[in-house]
Amino acid sequence: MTDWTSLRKDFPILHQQVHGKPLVYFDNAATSQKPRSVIDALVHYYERDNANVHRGIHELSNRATNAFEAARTRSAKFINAKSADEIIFTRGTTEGINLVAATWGAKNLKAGDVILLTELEHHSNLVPWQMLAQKTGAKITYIPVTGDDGVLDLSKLDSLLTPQVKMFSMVHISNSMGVVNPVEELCARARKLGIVTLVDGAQSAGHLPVDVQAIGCDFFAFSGHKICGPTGIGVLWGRQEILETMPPYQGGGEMILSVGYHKTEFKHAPHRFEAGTPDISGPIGLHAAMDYLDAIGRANIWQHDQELANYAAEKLSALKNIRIFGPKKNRAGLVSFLLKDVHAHDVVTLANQGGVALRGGHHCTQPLMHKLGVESTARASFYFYNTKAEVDVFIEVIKEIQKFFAA
Amino acid sequence: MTDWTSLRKDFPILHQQVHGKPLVYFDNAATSQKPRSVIDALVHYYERDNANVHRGIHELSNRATNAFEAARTRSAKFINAKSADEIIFTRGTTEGINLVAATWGAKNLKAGDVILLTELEHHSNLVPWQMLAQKTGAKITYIPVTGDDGVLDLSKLDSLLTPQVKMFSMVHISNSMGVVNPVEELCARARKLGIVTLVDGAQSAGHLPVDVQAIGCDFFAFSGHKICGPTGIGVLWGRQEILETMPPYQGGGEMILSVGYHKTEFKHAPHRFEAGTPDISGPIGLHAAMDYLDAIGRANIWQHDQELANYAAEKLSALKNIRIFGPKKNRAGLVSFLLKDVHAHDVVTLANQGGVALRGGHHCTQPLMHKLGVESTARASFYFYNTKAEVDVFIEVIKEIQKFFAA
Amino acid sequence: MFDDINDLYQQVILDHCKHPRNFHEMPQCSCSAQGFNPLCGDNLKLFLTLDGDVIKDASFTGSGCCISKASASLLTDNVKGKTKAEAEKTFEQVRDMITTGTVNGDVGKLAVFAGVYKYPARVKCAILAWHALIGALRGEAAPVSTENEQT
Amino acid sequence: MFDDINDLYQQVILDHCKHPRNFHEMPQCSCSAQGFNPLCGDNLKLFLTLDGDVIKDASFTGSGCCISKASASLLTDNVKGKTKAEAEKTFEQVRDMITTGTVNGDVGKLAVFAGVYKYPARVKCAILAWHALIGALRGEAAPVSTENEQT
Ligand SMILES: Cc1ncc(COP(=O)(O)O)c(C=O)c1O
Ligand SMILES: Cc1ncc(COP(=O)(O)O)c(C=O)c1O
Ligand code: FES
Ligand code: FES
Repeated sequence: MTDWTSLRKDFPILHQQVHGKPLVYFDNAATSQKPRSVIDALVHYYERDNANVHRGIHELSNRATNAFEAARTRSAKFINAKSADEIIFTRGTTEGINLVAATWGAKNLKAGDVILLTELEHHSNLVPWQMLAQKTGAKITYIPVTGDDGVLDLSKLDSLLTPQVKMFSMVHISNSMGVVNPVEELCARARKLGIVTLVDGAQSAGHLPVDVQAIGCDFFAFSGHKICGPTGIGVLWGRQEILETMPPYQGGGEMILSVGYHKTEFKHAPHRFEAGTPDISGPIGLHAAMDYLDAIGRANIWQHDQELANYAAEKLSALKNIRIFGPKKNRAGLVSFLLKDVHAHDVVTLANQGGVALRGGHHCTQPLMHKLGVESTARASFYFYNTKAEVDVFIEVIKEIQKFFAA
Repeated sequence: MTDWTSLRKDFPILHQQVHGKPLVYFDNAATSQKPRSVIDALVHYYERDNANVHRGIHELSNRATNAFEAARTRSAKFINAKSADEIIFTRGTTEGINLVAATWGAKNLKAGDVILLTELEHHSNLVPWQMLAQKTGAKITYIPVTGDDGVLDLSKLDSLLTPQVKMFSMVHISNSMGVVNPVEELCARARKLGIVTLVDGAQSAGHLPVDVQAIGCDFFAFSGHKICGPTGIGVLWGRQEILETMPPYQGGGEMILSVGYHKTEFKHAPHRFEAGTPDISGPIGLHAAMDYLDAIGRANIWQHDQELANYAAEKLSALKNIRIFGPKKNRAGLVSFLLKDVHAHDVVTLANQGGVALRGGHHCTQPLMHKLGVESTARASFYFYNTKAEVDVFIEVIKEIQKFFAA
Repeated sequence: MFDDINDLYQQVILDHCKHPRNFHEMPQCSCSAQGFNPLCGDNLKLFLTLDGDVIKDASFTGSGCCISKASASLLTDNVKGKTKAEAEKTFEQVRDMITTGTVNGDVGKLAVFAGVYKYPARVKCAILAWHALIGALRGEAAPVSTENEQT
Repeated sequence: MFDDINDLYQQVILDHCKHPRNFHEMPQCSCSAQGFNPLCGDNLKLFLTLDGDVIKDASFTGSGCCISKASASLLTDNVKGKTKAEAEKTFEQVRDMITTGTVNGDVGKLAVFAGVYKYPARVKCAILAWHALIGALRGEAAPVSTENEQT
């Protein structure tokens, strides 16, 4: 049995007070906190091994290169990629999706083609495709959600999977609804029609076991900062056969085989897609984060996440004048909600006064909010270092907020 | 008087041995080392303030946002930008130049237009333009270098500044030759003809005082990791009037005003150009680095850099069978050289055995190498924490290498 | 439970947010403008009826939080009877107060917003209606956004 | 001064790099291939004269470091008289040795490269000529690059 409470000792940031109350950090879908081992990995790198990678021959450069490439191998293992050559380091999920849109997309999409998305998508899985559609004349279609539960209406899928669809990009776990999409099934349906698939794993990668080969997608993108890693680093995984057909993204050092004033040859994946000096401490910190998560076990983490979310959803449902979003079954580790006549941002400001860090707003899913007829929601999102006792504090705080605005 | 030797105490990494010899780190043009204050800033952020920025209302998010935006203001001051809104955070110099090529370039360049570069350019200031030229049909022309001294032949400038030139992008300090280009003069010449200018400040920003308004360029790009900051963060400065005309780069969260399923509006600069969760600890570490550098004073640092480089060049010149690159006057803080009949990589491998970290290769200036008739050079590059005593060790090591291969 | 929250949610603010004054459309207005807060996605529309240079009537509609609603409500009360120039001056006082906490001159009831500067994420809320006011007075067609408000 | 450097620059290697054997073009060769090391930009060309399945003669040209030159020099000596299959087998032995330090079977003089694995940045140098050999034997037209060599 995992001793969840004792894991909290590994997170220095959790042990502080906000407005005189113990911090209850429930904004994990926005970003996660970092264990000591990740912070130490960064410090160790900068205190012992820092150097530029790849082209160096001296000792520090060897160490930095080894650590950097070991992080690539570790990332491949983290999502069960076939080879480390399929791992491209990015700034985060957003850059990963942009990279695919700008390289694979620009090469393969033309006027009349269709990009299929879902109504659940985060702006990061909407805007790059909108920009690509604008450039190429491709069209975007959406799988609709059924309502406040945020579940996709898959009865529409047959009619949406037309021969014009070239790319099907979908979120794995919705950051505003907590819905888990059946990505294996969706990718299998797409694959039968030769449609390329991308899974936005921003909310899933660090929360449940991920096997990209089992999912059967072509691309999978996630962010380090949401899975206990440093800010500014993420991973784009792509199937090797597809990566090899893609033109480069950014140009510069490290991604070339040879450069002339008028002719240049590019490296293969993954280096073709990593121009310039990369973030080096980022992957090294991410490596430590992946080790940390897998020592706990992501299946374990997923169970804990879900328990907290179900518990919170249940307690909230017992309150009056509240609207709760998200699925009845298989809820991921977060709950979005709205108090009647109290704006989400007022909820968050007051919760903060009670030491509880929530997020309010459209959660970068503005079109979904509009579809559900709201501007914003308040959201509590959990991770393995959160506890039931914290959920109890949160519920008390919400009750107080209701009182405050009712009075 | 600055006590340069005592500054070394601030750099934990410098106090180690390599192959039983004290580390002499002369690979500063590739990347710099980090003072304790920068490492501490990262640790402090992750231990106390880590949260996602901009959309958060809770305490940690406020602190993170404040620290992140304070770094933007600090960066503006570092290069004397008019406003913090002109500061775009990037992964580094390479991404900054790619951003300009992909946004300003894609919008403004067409077949027949000319991009003017110099033969000194780093791959990061070559390849993005080559890719843009390929896409748009624009042409690239080069200001030639005169020879091993790496100085530009400005007598050719008049004939190169044709009405077709739309962009003139130039390196401030050459990373392989140590030449300082007269960027004020070059930008003034370009401005008279309405040509947009970009200065690659990767090697200059942390080594001498930089004032983008005095330089008179339109864009200025640099990397944090080369100026005592963390890896993975850099700055692109752009003149506000130009930034306002540019289409977005990557799409996603944070860079939008409002998103619909079919219509989206973008923010103004700088946020328009920063999609997704940014690297947050990066700018915070960079802020500490800028404070550290300016406490020493960049004019001071420049003088120290030059003294070491001149001293090293002079000592090397006294050796036989050596070819030295770079200018006779006003050499920046580095020396490239070649020993007769000894490959640069053999020099670097042996130097490493003597504790001295050099770089060998084309230094991402492959076309320049070919022009000079070499494949590679060995390079010693200095920073303020290096000492004359270290140069003496380096010279001894080079002599031993000559002996080793002569025997 | 919420110890020091009263410098933000003062009684007057709570009152105006629960019972906003002048909360209606104004079909025959002289001018109107929309304010948009990209941080939350909230929209607010401000209507003015002018008599020459003088604001005779003001009202607003739209969605928003307690702070933005109370701010719009108090604004509409405040500017009635003011000249355009006086209203612009009040805008500047209010903006300085909301962003720095310092009140220059007498702002009357609007002083209840002096605590907002301690809540940087809420500064845009308090200023939203005022941006819409300026947009209306200056006849700006596009929605005015708080995007570049320094917080 | 360079204490443990001799496991890399063994006497045999220094000798072959200073006096490379078979260092010339071979205009009437049966096949040839170019090897390219993107890490340093060095190029090396390998020439083979075959008699049926047997390598009768081998030579090389090009620029490179001490390690790559010595490796090419020793390679050309080594493969003379071998069948194609034998040469391929030697390639595999050499690659394993250079990347891991473990020598499987007898590689003769080539054993001097057993220390290279300790210098990851130089593995590509030692293997460059061998990649060119394989390129020539398999009739590859494009230059063979060490880009994806695991180091
Ligand atoms: C002159 C010059 N330009 C551009 C770059 C690219 O910088 P980065 O790799 O940090 O993007 C470098 C770094 O090597 C450089 O020296
Ligand atoms: C579902 C989803 N997709 C994409 C993203 C974007 O990730 P990042 O901002 O790290 O690029 C997020 C993060 O908020 C997310 O929750
Ligand atoms: S939260 Fe939208 S205006 Fe206050
Ligand atoms: S350094 Fe080029 S082959 Fe060894």
